[in-house]
Amino acid sequence: MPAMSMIEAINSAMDVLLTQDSSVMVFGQDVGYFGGVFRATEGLQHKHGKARVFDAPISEGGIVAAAIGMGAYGKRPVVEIQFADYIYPATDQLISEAARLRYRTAGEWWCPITVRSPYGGGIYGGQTHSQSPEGIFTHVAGLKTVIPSNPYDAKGLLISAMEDDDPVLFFEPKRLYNGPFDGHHDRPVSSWAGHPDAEVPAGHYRIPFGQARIAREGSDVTVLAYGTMVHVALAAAQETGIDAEVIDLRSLAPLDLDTIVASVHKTGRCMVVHEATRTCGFGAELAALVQEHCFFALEAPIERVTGWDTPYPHAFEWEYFPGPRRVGEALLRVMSV
Amino acid sequence: MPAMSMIEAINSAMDVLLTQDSSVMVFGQDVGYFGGVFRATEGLQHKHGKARVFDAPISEGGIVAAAIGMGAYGKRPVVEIQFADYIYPATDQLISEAARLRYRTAGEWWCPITVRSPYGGGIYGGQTHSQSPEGIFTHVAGLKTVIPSNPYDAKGLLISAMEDDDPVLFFEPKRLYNGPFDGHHDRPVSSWAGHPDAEVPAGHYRIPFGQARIAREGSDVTVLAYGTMVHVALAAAQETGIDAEVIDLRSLAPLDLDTIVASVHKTGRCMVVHEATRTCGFGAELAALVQEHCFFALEAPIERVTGWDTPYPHAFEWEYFPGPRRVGEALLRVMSV
Amino acid sequence: MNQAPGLHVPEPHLRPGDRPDFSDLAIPPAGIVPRPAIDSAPHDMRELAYALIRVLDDDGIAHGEWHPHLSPDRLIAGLRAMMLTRAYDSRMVRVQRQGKTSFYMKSTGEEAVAVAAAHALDRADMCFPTYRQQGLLIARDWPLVDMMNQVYSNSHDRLKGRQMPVFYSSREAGFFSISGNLGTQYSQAVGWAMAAASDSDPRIAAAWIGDGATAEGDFHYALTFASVYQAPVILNVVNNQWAISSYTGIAGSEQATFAARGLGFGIPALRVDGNDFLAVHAVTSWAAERARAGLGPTLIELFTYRAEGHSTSDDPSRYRPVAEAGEWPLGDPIARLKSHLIGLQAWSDERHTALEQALADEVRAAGKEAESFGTLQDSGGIPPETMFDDVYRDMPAHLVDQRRQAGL
Amino acid sequence: MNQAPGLHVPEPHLRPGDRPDFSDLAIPPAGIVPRPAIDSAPHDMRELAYALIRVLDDDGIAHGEWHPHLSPDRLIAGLRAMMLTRAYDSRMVRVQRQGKTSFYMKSTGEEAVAVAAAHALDRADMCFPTYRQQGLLIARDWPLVDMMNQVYSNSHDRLKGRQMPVFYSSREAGFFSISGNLGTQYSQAVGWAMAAASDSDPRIAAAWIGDGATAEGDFHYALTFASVYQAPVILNVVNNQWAISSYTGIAGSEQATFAARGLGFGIPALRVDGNDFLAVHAVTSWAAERARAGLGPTLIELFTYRAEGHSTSDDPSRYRPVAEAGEWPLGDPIARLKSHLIGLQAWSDERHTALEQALADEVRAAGKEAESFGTLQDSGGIPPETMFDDVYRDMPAHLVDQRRQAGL
Ligand SMILES: Cc1ncc(C[n+]2csc(CCOP(=O)(O)OP(=O)(O)O)c2C)c(N)n1
Ligand SMILES: Cc1ncc(C[n+]2csc(CCOP(=O)(O)OP(=O)(O)O)c2C)c(N)n1
Ligand SMILES: [Mg+2]
Ligand SMILES: [Mg+2]
Repeated sequence: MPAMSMIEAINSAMDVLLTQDSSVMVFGQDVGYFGGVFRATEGLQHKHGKARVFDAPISEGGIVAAAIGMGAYGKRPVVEIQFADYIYPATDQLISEAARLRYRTAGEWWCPITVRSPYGGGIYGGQTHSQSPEGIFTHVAGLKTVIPSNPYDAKGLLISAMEDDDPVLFFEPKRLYNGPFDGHHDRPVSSWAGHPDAEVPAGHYRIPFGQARIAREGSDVTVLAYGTMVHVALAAAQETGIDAEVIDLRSLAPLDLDTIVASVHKTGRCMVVHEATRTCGFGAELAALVQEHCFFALEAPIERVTGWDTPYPHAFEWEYFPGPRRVGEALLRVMSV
Repeated sequence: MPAMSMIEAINSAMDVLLTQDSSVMVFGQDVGYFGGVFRATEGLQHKHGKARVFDAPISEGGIVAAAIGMGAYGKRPVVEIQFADYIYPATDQLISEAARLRYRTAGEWWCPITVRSPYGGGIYGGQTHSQSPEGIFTHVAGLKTVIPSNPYDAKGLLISAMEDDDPVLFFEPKRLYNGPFDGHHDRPVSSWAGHPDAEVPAGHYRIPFGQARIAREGSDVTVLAYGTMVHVALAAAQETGIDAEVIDLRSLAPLDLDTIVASVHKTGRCMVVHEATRTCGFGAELAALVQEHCFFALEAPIERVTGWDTPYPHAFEWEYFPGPRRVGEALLRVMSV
Repeated sequence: MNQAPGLHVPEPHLRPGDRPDFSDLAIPPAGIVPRPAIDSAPHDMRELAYALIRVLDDDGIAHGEWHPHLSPDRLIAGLRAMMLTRAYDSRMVRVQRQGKTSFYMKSTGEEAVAVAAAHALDRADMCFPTYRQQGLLIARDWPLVDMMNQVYSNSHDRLKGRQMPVFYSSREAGFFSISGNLGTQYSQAVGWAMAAASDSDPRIAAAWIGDGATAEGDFHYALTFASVYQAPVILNVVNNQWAISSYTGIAGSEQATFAARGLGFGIPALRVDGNDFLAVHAVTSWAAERARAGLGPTLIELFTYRAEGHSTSDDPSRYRPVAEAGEWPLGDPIARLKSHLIGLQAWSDERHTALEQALADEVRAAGKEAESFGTLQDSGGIPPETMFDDVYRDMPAHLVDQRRQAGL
Repeated sequence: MNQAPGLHVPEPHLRPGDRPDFSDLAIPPAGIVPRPAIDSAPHDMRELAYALIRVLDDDGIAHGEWHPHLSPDRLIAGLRAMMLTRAYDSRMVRVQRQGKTSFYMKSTGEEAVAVAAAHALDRADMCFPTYRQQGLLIARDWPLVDMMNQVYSNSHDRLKGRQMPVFYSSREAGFFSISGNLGTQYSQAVGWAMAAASDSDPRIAAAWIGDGATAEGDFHYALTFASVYQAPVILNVVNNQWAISSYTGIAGSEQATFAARGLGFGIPALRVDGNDFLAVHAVTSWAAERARAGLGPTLIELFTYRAEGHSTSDDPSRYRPVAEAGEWPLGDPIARLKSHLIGLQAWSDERHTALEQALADEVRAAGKEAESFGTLQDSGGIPPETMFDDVYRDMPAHLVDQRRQAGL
């Protein structure tokens, strides 16, 4: 099996479906000839032609609108929003249209679109190239939200997204594109080469939504994470020596509540980690659900370790980023109750 | 003191500030000559002139953008988004601009705008005239979100919003405009006349943000609510005979956490009620905070009684609306633990 | 240095109490605007964006190059669909007033906009309308009962009571689901057309938007994408001169026509008398031919007048002279086509009255049938548990759970 | 019936490996475009949206009605500001390559766009620029050290390290905070201008947007609001023919000019040689006069060429011929103004070289000073606890709490 970086795995998912399914169309800013600012679509236009893989105007609203129209026609469009921070001009088309089309027509029309977008910090992108807006969209009935943490999952989940008949937001942790990253920004960068989750089949496979992955089994405390934070949580568990069970949610909507509840019932403690701002982030929903479903099993309050409730500041991204130190301290706090 | 409906109180707040502060400008769709589809700006153009109170194009993004520019100039613009369901085209200007302008310039520029918008269901408005999108915006650092539940608060909070130097989303429970409403949609409508909270001073007064109101003192369980749901919660308490402490949050951001925590410490139980869809709604944040701060005081899981995770269906709005029956049942459930 | 003279806020000339007066409206004679070949260079057709294409004159006589020379049968079919639309509208407003549903929106005075377009398009072409193009469904012979079921949210409503009245959807009739959010369909239509083009599908898309809603971003996205990818789409702007209470000046009409918006994108743009069935038919055919020939998009501004309130929630007497509608100089599309047909000796007052009666009966019968399936107030016909369906293709666990919590 | 011939996707003529070739670009001679009176009717000026206003010919000689007849001193001041902008840019790219900051964006080849505009506007007029109009600050004599402090996010950065490099802000210099979100400033500028108009303030607003970003909704909002309220604003479109890797055809330039976008709103629109200091100065003055006289907005398309990469993160050799920039037929704005001044005998090669040297020294000295306040990598100068400030005017309780949790 070839070792792939996450960006290669994402590229491969699109390549496989462009090859298999003539209804797949891929477009977005700079995705055509150039292959995307992060190279996610590199080579795809050359291979599949410019009527199927092409550049789009700088108009996120128009891109999503066009995708919805293509979906109504019978296509399976996959669009790229260059940075998740730039998804907001498409909010109306996503929330009012993509999310509701099936419902408002009782299934007469639907919206089989995938919206890919790099999210998260760690590349000195400042407040407009670092955001994690997933919590805005997980509030919206009708949307699915998926966030992979490694190449293998990225490809399998992206294929599921593209084959899904409902609109899927596929947020890609940009800091993981070229290597796993545990939040130790001051250590040498590592690559995916040799990482077990970078063994990626060349062909078609799916990872279904709503099935979390237990990234690390443990008995002390359940840590709920996704994307980059899975790696941070693993590092924190190792560094603190706390036997944390780290759950990689993979899809936030639909959510694998069963796996979460079973784990918390086992450990009696829970912590949520995400990079997004805290207030009303997805961690709030996780905390609310866990206390609803595991109230009598909980021995300590559920902690949230998150980005602060500020924009992502350029010069202080490592103070902002919830790295292994902060996660580790929270683990110790949760265990100390 | 004159008795005012909520719509009159809102009108009065704008009237008072238009009179006192020449930098106030009011605009939005149909707000000028016509006085607004809900009559919130009735008479204001006639009184204050069409250069200060005027109609705007059907362009929510443009309206908010223009307001931000006017704010940068030194004005205090108050804009109306005709229904909260139509705020999405303005998302980028609200999230990327209004919310971040002060931060990104370290205070060199700021955004003293108020965005008024009717929200919530109960008028057979279907899925595009009934939404409660507050939970999307409370996730965004830099925005304030305020929701009044009665005429007195509406005026005092709106004046605070207009005088605030930060951007405020002021969501108005449209079902309360002309009378209190406890969710018994099959009973005769009542008007604000005679209601104690409809005694509204004619002149200037403020209600500060971040100060919740205890709408009903009680010792059994703390019910957190805002807007229309305050009245529903009060009805449910009365109908079930459960001695609930009903807290009217008034401002969601900033949030009066102290009052909430004190109440839950007293009652040992907590419930959250809102009309918005459940997942990642503001109730998730409230539940997360309460379990964080009151873990050892809690005797039962925190329940959320909310709109379902579907769009608001036209024909089933009363099945969707979390009315007094559902809130009452939840009260009984919470008390039975 | 001059001082800026205050903020300019457009204002209609007339307000309630004023005498209706359209004397400052320059209406060019019918028949004078040339009809270019469909493959003329866009820059040679710019003047059409400022013209007003009219075929029928005030006496109902057809003139000029745009005269579509339709057979009397086809004209009568058009007349019938417009009359049926009007009869349908007037019944539905009546039942709304009776409390049998929550809301309604008429298209009175604008029937030609939808009906003539439907007759000029192929049945398989895809329409992305607003709430005011019910005439498309009617012209495509979509059953009135089905439309009424939607308005009533009754047990036979295919949309299961999910949408407000008039927010129809019919895949079979090529009528895209109406959205409550203005403008969104416009840019979606372009995506549909791009997909069709990429399949070399001969079908084209047509979209409609109101003058007021052109201010939304989606209007701009649609023009941008249509121009960049030369999508086979007809972009119609229905300029009925009013949004809700705000007149078309607030949408930008003081400084330019809406058709002119196409010029900035090199999109050929036509401005047409929207109350002239023949003219609307002709321009739509021309635009459809262009699209099908791979010549790209066309923008059409349909100049008309919203003769009644915005919706049943609106009272136009609060913001404009009540009698204005009756004075609209471009008249009524039904009356104008009728007089044209009578001039052709293909129609008569008697046949007209008889048809009017027959259509009223048809609508009444349909209404009875629809009401037998329930109305909004007494529905109960739709199983309430269906409100949890169709959020996703497969119901996720949390919705199964919520349905259970709802006791449904 | 014809079949639609597949989806049209615009493509630049040339890709890496091809020989640069601008021979299909029709460049009209300098001086031929008439300069209308500022109060001419917009519909009489439509052709200006398709023209190309040029003052300087290829030999640096000024021609025609748009010749602004500026004194040699003012021209030299313009030349100096453009040269300083270039010197500044080149140093900042160098320090970025050295790892002293994260990112940089040059304006090479486009210096006239910002500098000539700044010189034509009043100092009190308010600018809403993009990241590529650093020339505005420099032309307004804003201290380079202050700009560098921002680029370095160092201890003297007035923005406290919150923004990516080049996202300057200066209230004092009338330079609005740069946003990373494309387009947003354009519609805000119109709001600012509306406010100014409502106060009968003689100040006007000017906004800039890139050709690529015109596809955003904000561009449309800006044109709509500017037209409806006749706001005193100059709306500049900097058509440097590239977004990041996508050329201007993807933004719609195959079918029309960007200036033509103004026509749909009745906004007078000028298309100008953006590398011609005199022409940019002249059109900006004309537009400013219009705005100040209460005649409303003007749209200006500045036709130029992005001579270098989009930013330090970009490598244009991946998508266009490397040598293209050198072949750009409208030349380099600095070289052109220099040769004009030499033609006037107000300048010489020697003075030019001396000035170049002096400016390089000035930039170097500023760089030293700025670096003495730290760079991104060694900063630490800004107290980290300040990252919790300015989210709101007054810090709310939850942020006080989070700051404490952060141990700051
Ligand atoms: C995004 C959005 N904003 C506002 C509204 C409220 N609204 C509904 S119809 C309407 C007026 C539309 O006017 P126009 O586009 O001219 O269409 P017409 O009703 O005249 O056919 C308004 C403001 C809405 N439905 N959606
Ligand atoms: C809303 C948004 N979408 C996408 C981007 C990413 N992006 C940054 S610059 C750029 C290209 C802009 O091109 P243009 O407007 O022509 O300006 P230029 O760089 O040529 O001056 C893109 C796509 C962004 N910053 N904001
Ligand atoms: Mg209209
Ligand atoms: Mg550009």
